[in-house]
Order: sequence, then C-alpha cells, then structure tokens
Amino acid sequence: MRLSVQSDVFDLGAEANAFAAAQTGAGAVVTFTGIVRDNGGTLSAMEIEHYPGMTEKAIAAIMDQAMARWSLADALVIHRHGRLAANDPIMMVATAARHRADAFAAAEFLMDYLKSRAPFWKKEIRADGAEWVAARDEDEAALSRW
Amino acid sequence: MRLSVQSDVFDLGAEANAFAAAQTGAGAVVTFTGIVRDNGGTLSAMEIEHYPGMTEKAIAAIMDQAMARWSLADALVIHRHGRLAANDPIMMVATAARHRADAFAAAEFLMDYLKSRAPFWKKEIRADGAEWVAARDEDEAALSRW
Amino acid sequence: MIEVIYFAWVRERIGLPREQIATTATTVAELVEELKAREDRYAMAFADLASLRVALDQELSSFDAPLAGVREVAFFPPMTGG
Amino acid sequence: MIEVIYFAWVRERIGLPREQIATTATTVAELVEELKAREDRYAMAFADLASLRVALDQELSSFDAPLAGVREVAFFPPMTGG
Repeated sequence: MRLSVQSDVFDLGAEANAFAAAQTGAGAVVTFTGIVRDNGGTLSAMEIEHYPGMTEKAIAAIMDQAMARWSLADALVIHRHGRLAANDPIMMVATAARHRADAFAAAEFLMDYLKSRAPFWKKEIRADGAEWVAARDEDEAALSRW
Repeated sequence: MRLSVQSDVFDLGAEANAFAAAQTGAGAVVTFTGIVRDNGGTLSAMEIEHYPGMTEKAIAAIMDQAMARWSLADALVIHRHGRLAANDPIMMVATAARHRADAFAAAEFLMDYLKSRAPFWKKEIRADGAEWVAARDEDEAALSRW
Repeated sequence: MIEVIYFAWVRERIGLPREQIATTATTVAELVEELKAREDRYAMAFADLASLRVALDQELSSFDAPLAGVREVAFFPPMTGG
Repeated sequence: MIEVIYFAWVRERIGLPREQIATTATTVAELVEELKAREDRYAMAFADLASLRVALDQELSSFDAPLAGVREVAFFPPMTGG
C-alpha cells in the first residue's frame, strides 16, 4: 500500500507498470487517473491547495477502509498539489485484487472519498480570472452508496 | 476507439499513457488490466484460444454499446491470445470520460461482456497437466445488472 | 455444405478444429443430432448441450435456431475471456 | 491559545492562512461567533455555515463540537479532491 501527496508530476504509465509488477496472484488491476480538463482551451492552470498533515491522515484512513472492506492485494493513491497545467495528471488510484469486482469497487470507493473527504481545494486559473471549483452535489451523493 | 486482438505482449504503462495523452477534455481515465495469476507458482503457462473473425466483431459490438450507453470520450480494448506466461498481461480495457462515473461504469460493462460474450477460452498449463478454465457463475450473473 | 468449427474442449474431444459437412438439418439441434449419431467422440462432445454455446456466421445463437442460409456454425463451451 | 487555520476562499476572504487565537469559546460555533464579531472580513467568510466545513486536530468535525483539548481548528469549503 502506498500513498504519495506531492507537487511533482507523475507518470501514469510508469506508476501503473510498477504497481502491476509488484502483484503476484492478483489477476485484476484497476487504475483511475484524473487529468486537468482544459475546458476548450480556456484554462491556463489549476491550483490545488491542501491541508498538510490532515491530507495524508485522511487518505490513509480511506485506504485502510478500502483494504478492510474488499479483498484487495494492494492499493495506491497519488495526489498532487500546487500549480498544474492543462492536461497534467492530478491524481491516480490503483487497486489490485484476485477478482475484478473487488478491484473496481475499491477504486470507485477510494475516488468517491477522495473527492469529498480528502482536504484538497481546486482553483481554476483562466485568462478572465480565477475561480474555486465548487463541490458537486453528485459527489456528495455518491458517498451514500457505500 | 481502438481494438486490438493480438498474440504479442503489450505494455500496460505505454498503452495507458498513449490513451490518456490522446484525450482532451476528458478528465477521467479508467483502466482495467487482467494478469495471468501464477496460483502460487503452479502455473507454467496460460493458453488462450479464440475465434478469429468473430472475436473482433463481438468486441467491436460491445464497444459500440458502451459508447452509446455512456458519455465516453474514448475506449480501448486489447486482448491477447496464444501462449502466455505467468504474470503476463492478458488484456486491458481503458475508458475516458468527462466524469468518473461514466468511465468506471463503461469499463466494468466492457469487462463483464468480454468475460462472457467474447469468444476466448483459457487453458491453464500446469506441471501436473492442463485444464480448461471453467466459466464462473458470477461472471454470467454479472451481465444481468446492465 | 456447411462449415462446422469447434473450439476449446469441444475441438479436443472431436479431434479436429473444423470440417465441411453435408447436411439436411434445418436447425442447429438437428445438426447436433446428426453429428452425435456419427461417432462416439461427437456423442461425447455434445452430451450436455447446457454446457455448450453455438454461433451462426459468427453471431451467438441458440440450438433451436434455423440453419437456412447459414455458412458457418461454431460450437464451443462458455467463453472465458477477460 | 488555539491555532486557527483557513483554506481556499475562507483563507482569501479572511486574508491570512492561520492565526493564534485566545478564546473562551467552548464549542466551534461559539468560536465562529467570536470571529464574526471581530471584523467584516470574518463575518463575510462565516456568513453561510452550510457552505463551510471544520476540522478539529485534523479530523472532520461539526460546528456543535466542543473545543476542550483542541489545539488546531481548520475552516474550509467543501473539499474538491480527486
């Protein structure tokens, strides 16, 4: 299980390969990657603020819950903060399990909780100004299924 | 949208990176990778037979269904056939969407249909003999949710 | 003449991957009965239809489907892709 | 003394990321009332508590939670990670 909160960019492919290579006996690997949407070229950057200390604790708690709830061989969360460019990767989650249902469910669970319970705040920087991204009702509602 | 039925090994990381790089405007990328389980070292190889011609048609039809049903920017399916070694990647699915719910649902849908409706048959080659992998009732049942 | 193709353990039990068959069968089920009557290896391969699937011209079908116009019939166990 | 931390637009409205506050508040809600009474920028930041979240010692909490023993209080809008 690995958790990284970092400002540096990461390489989705290299992370996915390293994660998959570390598995023995887990036939199913799911990854989710969040990418900065450029919104038709209007976005010049995305700034992500976070709460150092709480961020790591909140994500570790979410990962522990996922490992306890599903039959998982491994899990990975990488989340960036700081200034990101359009089309940059923001974060990724990876899960490995013997059966795909566990890997998918755990990845979705991790994403739903990271969206609404990990202390990150996104700000879109555009040519015409900057705006904090509003939380989506659907994201809060998504938690109720778990 | 890309579909490849191939005997050659593929690189999960390179495929995931190329797929993600081709997206503009899709903030969510999900991948699923199936890996040959070594079952504690007892497996010496996995042989995958398929039905050339029907395989490509069946997968293309499944992908068309996924594209029609969810708001997807893109989808990828790679599936190998022939003789695979333990820990080799068997297949992968990737989906890209504006919102993660579409990317996750479409990836799970593609996997459920590939498992039970694409003409592949797996045979485990072990030191003590070879055995065709039996279809799992759960895999057939998984189709009923779509 | 119709092209009949076998996959996985159906192919192994029958002992060949494909064959041309002259048949007067009007449905898949009738074709199966003709094949079973040929030799024990066919009877064994088709002993339990519930564990078999059939495709007509590369589309999944059913044992009561008509054969009129069909050029290629494939028999195989439930698929195990993914 | 209690460490009070602000994030995102709460930080921007109040104009600073953190401060040490001497307070006799026994709950988060009382602390918020004290802050709102200080200056307009606080009143604006805390105008709508439904759009705010609070963490006590780095754990999500609620506005009616007691402050006894708490060293660090953080105020912020709903999180937008992922």
